Amino acid sequence: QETKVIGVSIPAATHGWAGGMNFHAKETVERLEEVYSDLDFVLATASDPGKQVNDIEDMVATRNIDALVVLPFESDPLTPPVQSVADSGAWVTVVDRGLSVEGIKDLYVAGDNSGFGKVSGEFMAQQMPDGGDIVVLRGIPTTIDNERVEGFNAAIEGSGINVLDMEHGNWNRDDSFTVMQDFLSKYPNIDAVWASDDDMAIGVLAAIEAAGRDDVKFVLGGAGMKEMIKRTADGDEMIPANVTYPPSMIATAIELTAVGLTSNAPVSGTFVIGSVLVTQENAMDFYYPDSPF
Amino acid sequence: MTDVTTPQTKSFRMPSMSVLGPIIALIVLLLIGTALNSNFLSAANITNVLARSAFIGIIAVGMTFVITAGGLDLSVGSMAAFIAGLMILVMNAALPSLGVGVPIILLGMFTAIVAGLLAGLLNGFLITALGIEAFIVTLGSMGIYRSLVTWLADGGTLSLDFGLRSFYRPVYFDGILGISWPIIVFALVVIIGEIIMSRSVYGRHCAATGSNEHVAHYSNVNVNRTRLISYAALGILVGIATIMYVPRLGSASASTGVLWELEAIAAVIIGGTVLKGGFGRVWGTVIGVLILSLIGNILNLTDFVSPYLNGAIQGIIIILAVILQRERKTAL
Amino acid sequence: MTDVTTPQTKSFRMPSMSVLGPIIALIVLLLIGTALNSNFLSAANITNVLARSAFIGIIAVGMTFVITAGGLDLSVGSMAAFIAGLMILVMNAALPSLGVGVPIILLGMFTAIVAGLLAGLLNGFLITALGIEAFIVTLGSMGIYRSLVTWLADGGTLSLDFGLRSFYRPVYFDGILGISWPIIVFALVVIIGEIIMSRSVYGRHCAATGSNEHVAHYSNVNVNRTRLISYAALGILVGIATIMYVPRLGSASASTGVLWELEAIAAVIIGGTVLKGGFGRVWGTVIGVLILSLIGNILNLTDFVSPYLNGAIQGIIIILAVILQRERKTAL
Amino acid sequence: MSATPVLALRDVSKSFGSIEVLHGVTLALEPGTVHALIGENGAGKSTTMKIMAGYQLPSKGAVELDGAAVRFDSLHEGEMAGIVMIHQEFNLAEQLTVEQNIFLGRELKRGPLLDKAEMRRRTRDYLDRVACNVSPDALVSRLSNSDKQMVEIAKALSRDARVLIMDEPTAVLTKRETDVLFKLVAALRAAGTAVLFTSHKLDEVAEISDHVTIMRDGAVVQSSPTSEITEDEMATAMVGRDVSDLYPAKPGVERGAPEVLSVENLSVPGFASNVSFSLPQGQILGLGGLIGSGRTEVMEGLAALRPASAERVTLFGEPVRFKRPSDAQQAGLCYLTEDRKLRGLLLERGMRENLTLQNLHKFGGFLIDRNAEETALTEAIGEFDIRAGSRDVRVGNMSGGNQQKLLLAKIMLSEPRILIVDEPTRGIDIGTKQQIYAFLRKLADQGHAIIVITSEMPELIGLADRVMVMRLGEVSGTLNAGEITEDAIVRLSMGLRAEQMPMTA
Ligand SMILES: Nc1ncnc2c1ncn2[C@@H]1O[C@H](COP(=O)(O)OP(=O)(O)OP(=O)(O)O)[C@@H](O)[C@H]1O
Ligand SMILES: Nc1ncnc2c1ncn2[C@@H]1O[C@H](COP(=O)(O)OP(=O)(O)OP(=O)(O)O)[C@@H](O)[C@H]1O
Ligand SMILES: [Mg+2]
Ligand SMILES: [Mg+2]
Repeated sequence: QETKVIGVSIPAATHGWAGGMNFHAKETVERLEEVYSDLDFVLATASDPGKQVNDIEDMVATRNIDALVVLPFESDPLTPPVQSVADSGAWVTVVDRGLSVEGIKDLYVAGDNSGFGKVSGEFMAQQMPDGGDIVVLRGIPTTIDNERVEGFNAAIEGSGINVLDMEHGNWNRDDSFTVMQDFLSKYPNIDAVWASDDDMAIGVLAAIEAAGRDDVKFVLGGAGMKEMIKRTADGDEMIPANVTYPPSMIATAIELTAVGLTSNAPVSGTFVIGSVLVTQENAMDFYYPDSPF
Repeated sequence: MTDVTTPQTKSFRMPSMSVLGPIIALIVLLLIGTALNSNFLSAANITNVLARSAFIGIIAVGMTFVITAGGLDLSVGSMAAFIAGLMILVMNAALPSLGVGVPIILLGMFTAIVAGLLAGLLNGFLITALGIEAFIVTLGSMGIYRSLVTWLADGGTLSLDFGLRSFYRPVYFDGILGISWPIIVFALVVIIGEIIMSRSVYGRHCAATGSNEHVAHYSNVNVNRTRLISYAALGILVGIATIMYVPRLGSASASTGVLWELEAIAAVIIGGTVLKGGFGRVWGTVIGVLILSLIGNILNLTDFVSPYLNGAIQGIIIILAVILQRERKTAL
Repeated sequence: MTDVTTPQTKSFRMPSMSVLGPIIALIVLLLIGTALNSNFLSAANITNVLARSAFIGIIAVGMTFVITAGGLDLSVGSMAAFIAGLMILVMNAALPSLGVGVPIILLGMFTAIVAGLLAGLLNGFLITALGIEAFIVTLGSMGIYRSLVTWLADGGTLSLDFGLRSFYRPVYFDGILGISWPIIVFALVVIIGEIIMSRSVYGRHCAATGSNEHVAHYSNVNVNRTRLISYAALGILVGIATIMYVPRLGSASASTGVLWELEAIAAVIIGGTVLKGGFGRVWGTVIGVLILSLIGNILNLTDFVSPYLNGAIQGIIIILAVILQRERKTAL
Repeated sequence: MSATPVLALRDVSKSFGSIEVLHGVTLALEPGTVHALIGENGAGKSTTMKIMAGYQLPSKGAVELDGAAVRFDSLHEGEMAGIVMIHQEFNLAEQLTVEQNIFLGRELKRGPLLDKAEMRRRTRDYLDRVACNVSPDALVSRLSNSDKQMVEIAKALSRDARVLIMDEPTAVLTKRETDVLFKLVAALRAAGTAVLFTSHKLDEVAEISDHVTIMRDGAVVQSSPTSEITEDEMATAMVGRDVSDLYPAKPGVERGAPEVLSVENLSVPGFASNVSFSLPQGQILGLGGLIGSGRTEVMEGLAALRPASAERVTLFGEPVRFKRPSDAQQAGLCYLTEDRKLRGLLLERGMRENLTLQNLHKFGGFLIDRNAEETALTEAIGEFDIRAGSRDVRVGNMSGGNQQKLLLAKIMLSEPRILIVDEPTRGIDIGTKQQIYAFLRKLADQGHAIIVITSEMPELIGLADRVMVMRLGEVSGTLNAGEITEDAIVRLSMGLRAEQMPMTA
């Protein structure tokens, strides 16, 4: 029986969420290689879209991949190369970010970035029925970040919530710490913070704690980092909730692709992994102590 | 006293390690690749590696001149991103009036080259006319171009109109006689660069300027102009690289061209050009670029190493490639 | 015979622009900050800015010596990330046996300093004993350390045990007499560095080595040892910076310390140290670090510019700060 | 001649690669004597000295210290043994101060820190001993060549040497500074130090040395007490022919020769102001003055090598304005720098690239014709008698004098009609000097005009048709054919105007 090759191309672990996603990809690949004797995996991580295109080209040219699981660094630049993989007859699974052209992918395991923003915004509005002043930390300037912020803005529209300031914390703890310190210097009263990511939330919390400010009622992160989920579950008032954006969606995609290649079970279509609000009540359902993220 | 008035008969001498080193490193990498994967030497893979080397390669040829003339340019990566963004904006904007066709492509190419030239001239002007350290000027302009492209793209991605992209795509993927355009352009740039560097007046002036600018000045070499031209040429080459880059990915964003500057400089130095200036060789730079591309390619051929460690392998090979070309350490 | 060479009576001279330049740039920034935001000069904000400058600052002091001695180190950012990761791993591993307390903190500090020393020695060894270009060696080790920390963290984040973190936290946030530890340590490093640079034999040897290594060699200066020590000292300082860094957020990941190397080098050059070596000043480096920190701080405190353009503003200010200190361009 | 030599070479040979440059040199230095080593450019004097001081190891033969063979594996060992050398090329770190250079490698400390006050005080002492009044805190890069040389000498003094080796110490010194140096040397001799020095100024050799060793082509050809040999004999032994007519005859420019260059009120900010002079065809104009009087700067300003302004400059009757040095070159005016190491030659490069650097346009508009370059090099080697071990030697490895010849060849390639040469014979042996003087005169006879900046009094007197003297950035006077005497030149350079001195500026 012929060995089939699945190529997995993902962005490198340059921030917390991507790190978690890298972990899950690696772990799933290792596990599936044991399970399926007739499957071979190629895992490549890329630090920029150009490098990711290189990786995909290499997979096609030298590894004869039968399927490609790709989490595009950015949608637009990755569309043509993934399209040519599809044209060559290989199976294509796209994860998280959709491609710019319809009809390329066989399977789409979708994250929902504007949903992520929307859920976050709705939670904010609900937590502050009388409105209030908040600051927002944004991620690395990308389409993902834009979609999240748009979703968020739409959700808080008319709620009386006033966004004092937005600045990029680049999904980075150190950057968000610095930005939050400066926000605290700048604004004598901040009611809440939308940190939009758990890595950034950690930096924000450290800055607030260091400044000894008690005007900030809570910080909303996102993506479901295990430490943050734990604190929500423990009833930490500063972290009343979280919004999921599970990095393990890559595992779903790889696993489904493996199933698709090795069995007759139908796996094509779109599989939306929605962003869910996590509060103290349901937090333990989202707590994976063994995950690195 | 030996008589030196008559040219000595050119006897055959072993090329020095500084010449052989990069070549040996490249051959070793090729052997490793071939051993690891039977498809490594396939036309498709070779084409891929060469074509993708073209961007950095074209830039690195320009960087060779800048470094030889005693300069440095850290801004090329973000300059490329900025030019790509600008080119896309211009082409998208002209689409309604020009329509899909050759003119709009030419407009895009023109934009890229002019933008590159201007960006290079700006760097060169600040460095030569105002006399500021090249490291600082280009670190500054690196931040500026990176910001500008983020701003142009509104934090997201600037994408070429899809119809336009299909029309423009052949510029990256097609070619003549089965050799794709980026490879052809890269080869041309290299050949012209090598000739200029080793046989032209300008190449000599670059080396003299980088070797000792006072001597160059007293030899009536226009030091500032030599430097300025090197930056301007690098800018134009960044523009040309971008012309090849845009049809490949059809978009530009804040993450386009990140770290290209370090890669280009590394390629130049691996190739044997002296970082402090005064000596450069374009063919060496090509080998440096190929070595760097091959490392990435070979790492994708195997599953031996954790992808987390790719960077470490790259680092080690870069250092080894340079150790190879070290002459026996001369006593001070 | 009358003495006709113009006698140089020591009269009071205005300090040159190369001395005044960075100071003026700093003062201008302080004025701008004060004008834009009333909280700018508050104790809290000043403390924030100084404390966060401390990491880069401590590293930049070491970088001043390396650059003065004619070297360069691109690996400091990833070295810091790697050391932070290692320190966290060691402390977490020792927790069951040592428990939360001073010994485990000391163990962590010891780990950081030894790791820094070894990393610095490795860079220095490759550069001096093997005679490889510093740019290449440290570009290589930059990739290596960055990979290693990603690998240690399994792609994610290494976090200090929570209990331990609370215990260690005061090392960043507390201090004596209202001055936090990072600021105190930074100040100490600066004072010692300035004394070594300007008043010690070693400082002179660094300058001589960077100015002309042959002359230094002929004058019985051990050029290689001088360079090696500068890299080792930089490694130790990276270790010290990491000791201050870890208690702040208690974590390390692949994104820790990214671009610190460029920031440190920029600070050194803004401060007036000569990139090609031969002349360095530690106090200038401090001003350079403060300028860089203040730019970020001021941009965060104001809303004038799109955050996308922060990088552009930074770039422009860096260039301006260096233009300021330019002497009237001397004829070649 | 009975004491044991403190330092000696016994049958020393030295090869660089396959080329042997010293062949069995034997030389002994005795305490309390001054030993002169003379020879043509490239004869191997510097190499001999470097081997004695431990800067280089001999390929064959032995270095003997106090009669016992030694092997200095590092410079430090040589210096520990009390041997100090001043190099032909400056050995100072340009970015450091005078004091930092003098104490480099042997800094004084008080506790763990530098004792700057004491070092500065001693530096001033040393500088006083060599009558050099630069500040200890001055950056070396800002010093004139002669000051640098005095700093080198002060640095050597600070080392308390048993053996002091000086490679052409006087090449960049003025008469006055040379006198100071010789007083010092006399004092050292009296104190028992062995001194070895080289010079191409044979009068100096005769004046100060006790013993002369003459080298030719890497071997010692004669060694005898100075009292037993005349200057002429020295020259003949060195060069292998008679060099008594050092200076060519001055033909005297006929009145009414067309004026080729006239300069009115040329000012170089910071260095010189209102310099005016004119130059007829076929004349050699000598430019005298003390070091630091701004001669170099005026001529560099004229050649547009540094910012300068002039009311009017006419060249061959045409008013000109040079924006760049290449404009001047195109118009036929070329300047040869006095500083061959920092401004003249690319030391890392070979002879060919250096030779043609200034005139690459003559070897092809865009691409360079290498064969034409090689031919030009062959011609230059022949014409200027450039002697280097091999044709593709690194210029930095050539002997000082041969570098200077290469520099001359380089400038002559531009075929200047007006040639300004700044200290053209610095470090050149007497035989070659004669050739260079003849060459300059031949150029003048062909109708070129030449300006020679020189600090060598005999050269001014012997070579120039007319002498202009500068002082503190201004022209202090001009001497016509009959008036050129040492006394008149000295008076003008010191600013003492004798009443009857005609002023024809
Ligand atoms: N490092 C070196 N490599 C190759 N050749 C060398 C080196 N050093 C000296 N030479 C050669 O040795 C010969 C003797 O040189 P040296 O400098 O000793 O001459 P010199 O007598 O001092 O001449 P000058 O009067 O011009 O200073 C020259 O031909 C020179 O080119
Ligand atoms: N780059 C420089 N920066 C500052 N001062 C300088 C510089 N170059 C030269 N000088 C100073 O300018 C003065 C004049 O220079 P220089 O000695 O070249 O004059 P000169 O009359 O041509 O003498 P000579 O040609 O005999 O050396 C000197 O005192 C020197 O110290
Ligand atoms: Mg010599
Ligand atoms: Mg002069």
